[in-house]
Amino acid sequence: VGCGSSDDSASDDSAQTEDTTGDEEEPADDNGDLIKVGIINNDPNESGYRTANDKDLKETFTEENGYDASFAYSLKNDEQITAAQKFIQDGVDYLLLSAADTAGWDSVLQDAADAGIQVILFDRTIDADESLYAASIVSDMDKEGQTAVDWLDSQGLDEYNIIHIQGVMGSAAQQGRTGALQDKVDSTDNWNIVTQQTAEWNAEKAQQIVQSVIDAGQSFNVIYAENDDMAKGAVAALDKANMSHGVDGDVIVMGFDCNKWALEELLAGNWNYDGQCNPFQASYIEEVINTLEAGDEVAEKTIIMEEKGFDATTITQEDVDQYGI
Amino acid sequence: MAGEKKAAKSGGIGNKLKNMTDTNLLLLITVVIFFAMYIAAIIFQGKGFLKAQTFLNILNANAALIILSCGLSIVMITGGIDISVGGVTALVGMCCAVYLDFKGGNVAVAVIIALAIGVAFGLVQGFLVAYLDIQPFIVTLAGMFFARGMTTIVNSSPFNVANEDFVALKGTRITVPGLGSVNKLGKYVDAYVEIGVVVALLVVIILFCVLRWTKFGRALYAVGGNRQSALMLGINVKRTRFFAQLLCGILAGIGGFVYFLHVGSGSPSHASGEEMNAIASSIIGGTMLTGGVGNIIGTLFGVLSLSTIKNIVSSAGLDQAWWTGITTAVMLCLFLVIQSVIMKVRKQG
Amino acid sequence: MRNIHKSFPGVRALQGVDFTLREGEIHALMGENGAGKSTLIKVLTGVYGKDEGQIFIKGKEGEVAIHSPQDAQKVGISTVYQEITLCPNLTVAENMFIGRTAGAVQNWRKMNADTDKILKSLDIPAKATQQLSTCSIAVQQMVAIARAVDMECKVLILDEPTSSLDESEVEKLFKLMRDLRAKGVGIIFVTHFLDQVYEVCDTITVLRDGQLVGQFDIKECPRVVLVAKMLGKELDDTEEIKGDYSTYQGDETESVYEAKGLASNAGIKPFDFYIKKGEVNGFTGLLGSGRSESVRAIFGADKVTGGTVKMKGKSVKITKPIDAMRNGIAYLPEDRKGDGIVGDLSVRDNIILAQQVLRGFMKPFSKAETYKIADEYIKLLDIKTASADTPIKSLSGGNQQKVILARWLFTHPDYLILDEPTRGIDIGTKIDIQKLVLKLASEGMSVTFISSETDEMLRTCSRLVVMRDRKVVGELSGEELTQSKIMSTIAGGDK
Amino acid sequence: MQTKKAGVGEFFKNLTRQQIFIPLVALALLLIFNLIADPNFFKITLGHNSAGDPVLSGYLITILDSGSELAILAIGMTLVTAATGGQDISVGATTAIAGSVILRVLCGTDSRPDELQAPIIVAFLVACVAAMLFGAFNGVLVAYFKIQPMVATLILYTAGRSIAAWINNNELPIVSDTTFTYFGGFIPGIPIPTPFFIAMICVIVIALVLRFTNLRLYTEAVGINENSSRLNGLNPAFIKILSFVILGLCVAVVGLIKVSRLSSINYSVIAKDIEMDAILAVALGGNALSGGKFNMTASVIGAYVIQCLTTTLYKFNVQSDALPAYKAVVVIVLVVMSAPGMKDFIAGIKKKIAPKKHDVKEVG
Ligand SMILES: Nc1ncnc2c1ncn2[C@@H]1O[C@H](COP(=O)(O)OP(=O)(O)OP(=O)(O)O)[C@@H](O)[C@H]1O
Ligand SMILES: Nc1ncnc2c1ncn2[C@@H]1O[C@H](COP(=O)(O)OP(=O)(O)OP(=O)(O)O)[C@@H](O)[C@H]1O
Ligand SMILES: [Mg+2]
Ligand SMILES: [Mg+2]
Repeated sequence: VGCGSSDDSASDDSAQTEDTTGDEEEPADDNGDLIKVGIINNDPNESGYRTANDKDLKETFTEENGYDASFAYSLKNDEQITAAQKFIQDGVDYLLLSAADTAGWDSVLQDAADAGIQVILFDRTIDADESLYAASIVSDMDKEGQTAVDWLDSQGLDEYNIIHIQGVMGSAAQQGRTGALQDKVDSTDNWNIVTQQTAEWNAEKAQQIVQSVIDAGQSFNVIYAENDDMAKGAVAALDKANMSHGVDGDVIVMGFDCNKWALEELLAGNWNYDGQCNPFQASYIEEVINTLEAGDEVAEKTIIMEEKGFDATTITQEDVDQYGI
Repeated sequence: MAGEKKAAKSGGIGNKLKNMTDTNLLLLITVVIFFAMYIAAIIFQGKGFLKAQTFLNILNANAALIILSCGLSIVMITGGIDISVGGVTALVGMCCAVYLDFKGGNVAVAVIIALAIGVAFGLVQGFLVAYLDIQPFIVTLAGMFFARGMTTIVNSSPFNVANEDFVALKGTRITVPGLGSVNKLGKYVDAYVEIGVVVALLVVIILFCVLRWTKFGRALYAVGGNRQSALMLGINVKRTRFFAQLLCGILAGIGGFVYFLHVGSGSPSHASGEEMNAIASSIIGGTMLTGGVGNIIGTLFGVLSLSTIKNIVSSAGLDQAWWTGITTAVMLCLFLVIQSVIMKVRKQG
Repeated sequence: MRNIHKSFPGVRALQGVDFTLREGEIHALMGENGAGKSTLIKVLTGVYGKDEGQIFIKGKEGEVAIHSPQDAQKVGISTVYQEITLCPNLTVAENMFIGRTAGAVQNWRKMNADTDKILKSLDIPAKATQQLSTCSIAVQQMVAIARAVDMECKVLILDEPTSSLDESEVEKLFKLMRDLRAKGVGIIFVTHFLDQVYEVCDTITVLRDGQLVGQFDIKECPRVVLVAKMLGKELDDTEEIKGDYSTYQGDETESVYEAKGLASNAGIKPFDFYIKKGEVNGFTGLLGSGRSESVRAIFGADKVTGGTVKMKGKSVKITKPIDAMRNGIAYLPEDRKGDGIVGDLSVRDNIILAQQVLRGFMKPFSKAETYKIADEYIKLLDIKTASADTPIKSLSGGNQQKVILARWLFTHPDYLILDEPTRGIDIGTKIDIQKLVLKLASEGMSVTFISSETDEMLRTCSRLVVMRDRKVVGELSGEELTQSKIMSTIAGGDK
Repeated sequence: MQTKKAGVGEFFKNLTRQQIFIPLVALALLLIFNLIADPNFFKITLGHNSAGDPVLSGYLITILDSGSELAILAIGMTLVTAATGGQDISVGATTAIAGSVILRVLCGTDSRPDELQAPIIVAFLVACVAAMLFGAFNGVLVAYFKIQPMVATLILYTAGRSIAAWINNNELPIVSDTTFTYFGGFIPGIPIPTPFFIAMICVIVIALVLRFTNLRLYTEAVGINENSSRLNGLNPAFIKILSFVILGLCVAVVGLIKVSRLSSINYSVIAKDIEMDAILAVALGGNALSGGKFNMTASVIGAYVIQCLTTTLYKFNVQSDALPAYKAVVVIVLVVMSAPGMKDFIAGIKKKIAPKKHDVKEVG
C-alpha cells in the first residue's frame, strides 16, 4: 500500500482536483488519484455511539468513493497526537480528527498547516485557534444538555433530587451536558444534586455510585446520566433496590446517545428521556471535502448537526428504527 | 531481514557473544532488531519512514517517555520498580498548567514546581522502599493512585495553557539542518526537534555516564545483582536503593515537564498507562525486572522500538480498530520472543 | 571481642563469647556445624547487629562501633564469607574492587589492569572482564579471596574459604596467609579440615553450641584433644571406619545402573559407567575435571544428549530428574544453595519434597505424617534446627546439607549420588556421613560418592573413576586405590 | 509493670507474626472507622428487588457483592505471584475476552437475540477454555521464553480488549434472558448476592485443592528455587503455566459475573484497572510479590479490604476520580504499619534520640 506516488506533489494536486469534479464514476485503480485521508478517532469499542460513528466513516471513505483512508484509534490524547504527526509525514491530504481531549492540539495543527494538509474536526471540538482547521462538524453538547434540562423542567416535579452521573471529565460531551444541569441547579431552589460523580462512561461505576446512594438511604427522584451505558448501570442498581423508574415510576431516568437498546427501554417505558447525539458526521465531512477540493471556502466553519431528545411517552417504533444506533 | 542480520552477527562473532556480559548482549540485540525493524518499515511502508522528520517525530513524541524509562531502568537495575511515573507526569503537567494559567506565573517557577513534585515523590517512595523495606511495587502503586487522584483534585478537566512565555517555549523548534523535506505544497520544510528531545538526550548521556563510570552507578548494578552480597561487599544498600528511587522520582518530574511542554495542556488523562510503556521500553531495551542487568542506551532504543512498532501499525492503515491493538501486541510479542531465544541460545553455548 | 551475645528467633546463636586475635597470628575458629562461627564473624563485621557485647581494636580508644560491612572495612577488617558473597552479574574486576575504591569515578582501564595482575599473580583462571556468573564456583571463591587479600587490612577473616578449592589452590592460599602474617596481619580462619589447621594456624578458639569452649595454643592442643573439645566427646579413630562394615565384595550381581556413551550438553565427553548393587564408587579428578557434570548427566540434571542407560538390566530413558527419581536414583547436588535447598520453605517441607514429588500431585502427606517424618530424620542425622518449621535458610551450612541428605534418603533410593556431601561439614558429621554411606551400601544401596578430599574417597569407595578435562581417563579399584596411584592417573603419564 | 508489658508484648508479637494479621487489622480498622463515623454502615435490610425476589441490601452486602470479582482474581494472582515472582497485568483485558466469548456463544451472530442460542453453561465452559488458553499463552511466554511476567502479560494487556471487540465484531450484544442475570445478581429466593456465593465457591475449591493436592508445595518450591525444584523432579515450567491457567479459570468466572451484572459488555471499560487492584490485594495480604510462600486467605481478605475501602469512600461521597488518592493514603498507612523494616527503623530512631546507653545501633 502506498508505495508509489511519493515525489511530485504538484501533479497530485491537480489530479485530485479533477477527480473530485468527476466524482465517483469509477473506482480509480491508481492510488495517486485517490484522496488520501487520515482519520483519527477514539476507540470504537468505547461505546455504541463511537461504533456507529466509526462505521459511518468507514462506509463513506471507501476506495469506491475515491478515498484512500487510513485510520488510527486511541483514547489517549498523546497517542492521537503521535498518529496525527505520522499522517502528516505520510502526506495525507486531509486529516480528520475526533480528539480525545480538547487541549493540546495547537502545534500539531500548525504542522499540518505547514505541510499543506487540511484539518477537519468531527464529533468533538478542540481548544485551538479557528484558523488552524478547515471545518468542525460537531454536536452542540451545550444544546443537548439544555434540551435535556428543559425537558426535565417540563416534568413539573415539586422537587428535583438528582443523581448526576458524569462522563469522563473534560470531554466535550461531559462539559456540555454537565454545564446545562449545573446552571439550572445553581439558579433554581427546588433543584438539588444528591450526588455528582463521574463514572467515566462506565456502567459498572455508575451502578456503584447509585448503589452507594441507595445504601446511604438518601432519597432522589432523578437520574441524569450523561450516556446510555451509565444510565443502564444506574437502573441496575435501582432494580436491585426495587425502586420503580421510568414512566409513572418514582425515579426519572435520563440518558444520552440514543443507542437502539436505550430507545427500546424508552419505548417500554423503563426510562424517561434519551438525548440524541448524532454520530453520522461522514456525509457532512464529505461535503466539506468536496467544497475544498473544488477550491471553494467553507461557508460555515462550525457545522452543528441536528439533534433531538426523545420522551418515553411520545417515542414510536419508527423513531427507534430511525434514530437508534 | 531481521533473521539475516541476526545470523550474520551470531555467526561472525559467536565467540564474542559468549563472553559478553548479559547487559551488553541485550543491548546489542535491541539495537539490531530496532534497525532491522526500521529498515523493514522503510521497505514495506514507503516514503513516510524515509523522511527524517518521521524519525525525529518519534523522538519528539517520546522525549518524555525516554526520560521516564531512564528513571525506570535505574530502579529496575537495583531490582526495584516504579509504577508511579505516569501519574507523576500527569500531576506535574496539571500543577504546572494550573500555576501558569490561573496564577499567571513564569516558566522557570513551573520547572521548579515540576522538579519539586518529582523530588517529593522520589523522597517519600525512596524512604519507604529503602529504609522501611516495603515492596516497591506497592509503594509506587500507591504513589500512582495518589498522583492520579491528586491530579483530578487539582483540576478535574483538561485545558490549554495560554501563558505566553510557555507557548513560546513550547513552540521553540531546533532545526536539524539538511534533514528537511519538501512538503506537498512544494515548500521545503526544515526538520526539527523540540526542546524536550534535547533534554531527553542530555538525560540519556548523563545517566549513561553515571551508570558506567561512577561508583554510584556500579553500586546500582551490584545491589540489583544480589542485595545481600552487595551489603557484604561494603555497599550501602539502603542508601543506594533510596537514591535510585529518588532519581527515578526526579526524572519523573523532568519527564512530566517535558511531556507537559509537548502537549501544552494539563489533563487528568495525560500519560495514562505511560508507566507500562516505560517499563516495557526498559525491558525491551534489555533491562531485567529482576535486577542487575540493564543499560541506558538500550532503554533509549527500547523506547524507539516500541514507538516504531506503534508507528508502523498506525500507518499501515488497518481497516478495523481492533487490529491496532492486536498487531501492536503481536509485534511486541515477536520482539520479546526473539530477544529471549537469543539469550537462550547463548546460554546453551 | 568481649561477651558477645546474639540470638535469632528460636536460637541463641552466641552466648557470651570472648575472642581475641593478636597481630600477626593465624587464628583458627573451630566448632561443629551450627556452633556459631559464621555468626560470630558476621557480628564482628557488622552484618548482624549484636544483642550485647563489645568489640575493641588496637590503636582505637575504647569500643569500636561496627554497624555495617563498610564500617568493618574502614577499621581494616576484610572478610571472605562462607557463602560466596559476590555479585554474579558484575565482571570479575568489579567484584574485586566494588565498595572499596576511593573517589566517585570508576576507572575501568586501571581496574581491569589491576585485576588481571592480581588474577595472574594468584593463578586464577579468569579474565577481568568476564561476568562472574560464568566462572566456576572455585574461581568465584578464589576471586572472593583475592579481593579480601588485596585490601590493605589489619584483620583478614576467612570463613571456610577452602571448601571448594583443590589442594594446589589451598597451597597458594596458605602461602598468601603466611606472607600476610609476616606483615603483621591477624587472620581468622574457619575450616573443617584439621590438617589445614595444623598446617598454618597458631592459635585455636573452639566454639560449641554458641558458647566459648576455650582458646588454645596449637602446640598444646593435639588433634584428638581438639576434636574432643569441638564435639564435647571423644571421637573414634577415623581410620577404622571402613573396617566396621564388610567392604563391597565384587562382581556377583548385575549392574544397578549402567550407561554407555552418556553425554550431556554441559560439555563432557561421552563416557561409560556402571555401578553394582551395594557398591560405593566415586569420581575423582581435579577441580573442573567434569566430575559433577558426569553425575548430573546420570541424573538427567543437565540435558542428556546421547548414550544408552540400563537399570537392573532393563533399558530406560533418563532425560529429566523425575525419570531418574522414578528409577530409584537420588542426587545430592554440589551447589547446596543454588540447587539444593528451597530457602524459604521449612526444614519439614524440604525433607519431604522429593518423595512428595514422587508420590504425585494428588497425594500429599498429611501434616501429622510430615512432622513425624521430619522429626525422624532430624533425629537420625542429628540436624540442629530450632524446629521442623524453621525455614531451611536460617540453618547453618552444614545442617542444610544434612536436610538435603535426609530428603534423598527418604526417597529410599536404590542408587544414591552424593556430590560433595561433606563440603562444609564438621569433622564429626563427616565421619558420620561416611559411616552412613557404608552402612547404606551394606544394606544394598549403591552409592556414588564425590569428594575433593581424596582420603575420604579412599576410605569409602571401592572403585574410583578418574577424570581429566571432562573425560574419563581411567578406573582404579582394589590394590590400585592409593593416593599416589590416583595422582599419577590424574596427571596422566603423558605430560 | 515491666514484666506485664513483656507478657502482653509477647502475645502481640506472636499474633503480629501471623501473615493474616495485616489484612485482618486493616479490615478491622476500616470497619471501626465506619462504626464511629456512621453506624448506619452496618445496617442491613431485607427488601425485594423489582422482580419481587427477596434481597439483602446495605453497605456490607455491597462490599461482599462488588468485592467478589476481586477476591476471585486474587486467588489466581496469588498463585501466579508465588510461582513466578511476577504479576499478570492482563487480567482486566482477558476478563473482557472471557465476557465477550460468553456473549458470543449466547447470542450467536445476532447481537440482540430473543432467546439464547446456547445454554449458559456451554457459554461459560467455552469461556473457561478460552481464558485458560490465554492464560497458558502467558504461561508459555513466562516459563519457556523466560520473559518477565509483567512484560509477557503486557502483550495481552495491549491486545486483550481488541480481541474482545473482534470476537463480537465490535457489536454490543445484549442478553435478554433473565436467568443470565442471576450470576451477577440474585437467584430468586436467595437474598444473598450470587457473586458472593461464586466467590465463596472459588475460595472453598481452592482451599480443598490446596489441602488435598501438592499445589502449594510445588508452587512455593518453584517460586523459591527453580533449580532445586527441577532437581527434585518438578517441572517448573509446567507449574508456572499451571498457575497462569488457574488464573485463566478465575478470569473466566469473573468474566461471567461481569457480563451478567449488566447482561452486556463494554469492551473498553469492563474490568478496567482491576489488575492493579488484584495485585494490591495479594500484597495487602502480606504476600511477597517476589514469589515463594503465600497465604491464600490473606489475599482474599485483602481483596475485600480494598472493596471495603472503595465503598467507604463512595459513602463519604468522595469524588470518584479523586478516589485513588485517598486509597493510596490508606494503603500506604497499612503497609507502613505492617512493614518489617518499621520496627528496626523506630528502634534506630529511638536509639539515636535516647542518650547512648549502650553503643549498639541499628545496622545500616
Ligand atoms: N539468619 C539466621 N536466622 C536464624 N538463625 C540463624 C541465622 N543464621 C544462623 N542461625 C543459626 O545460628 C546458629 C549458628 O549458625 P552459624 O552459621 O554461625 O554456624 P557455623 O558455626 O558457621 O556452622 P557451619 O560450620 O555449618 O557453617 C545455627 O543454629 C543457625 O541455625
Ligand atoms: N575447560 C573448561 N572450560 C571452561 N569451563 C570449565 C572447564 N572445565 C571446567 N569448567 C567449569 O568449571 C566448573 C566445574 O566443573 P565440574 O563441576 O565438572 O568440576 P568438578 O570436577 O565437579 O569439580 P568441583 O566439583 O570440585 O568443582 C564447571 O561449571 C565448568 O563449567
Ligand atoms: Mg558457617
Ligand atoms: Mg563438582
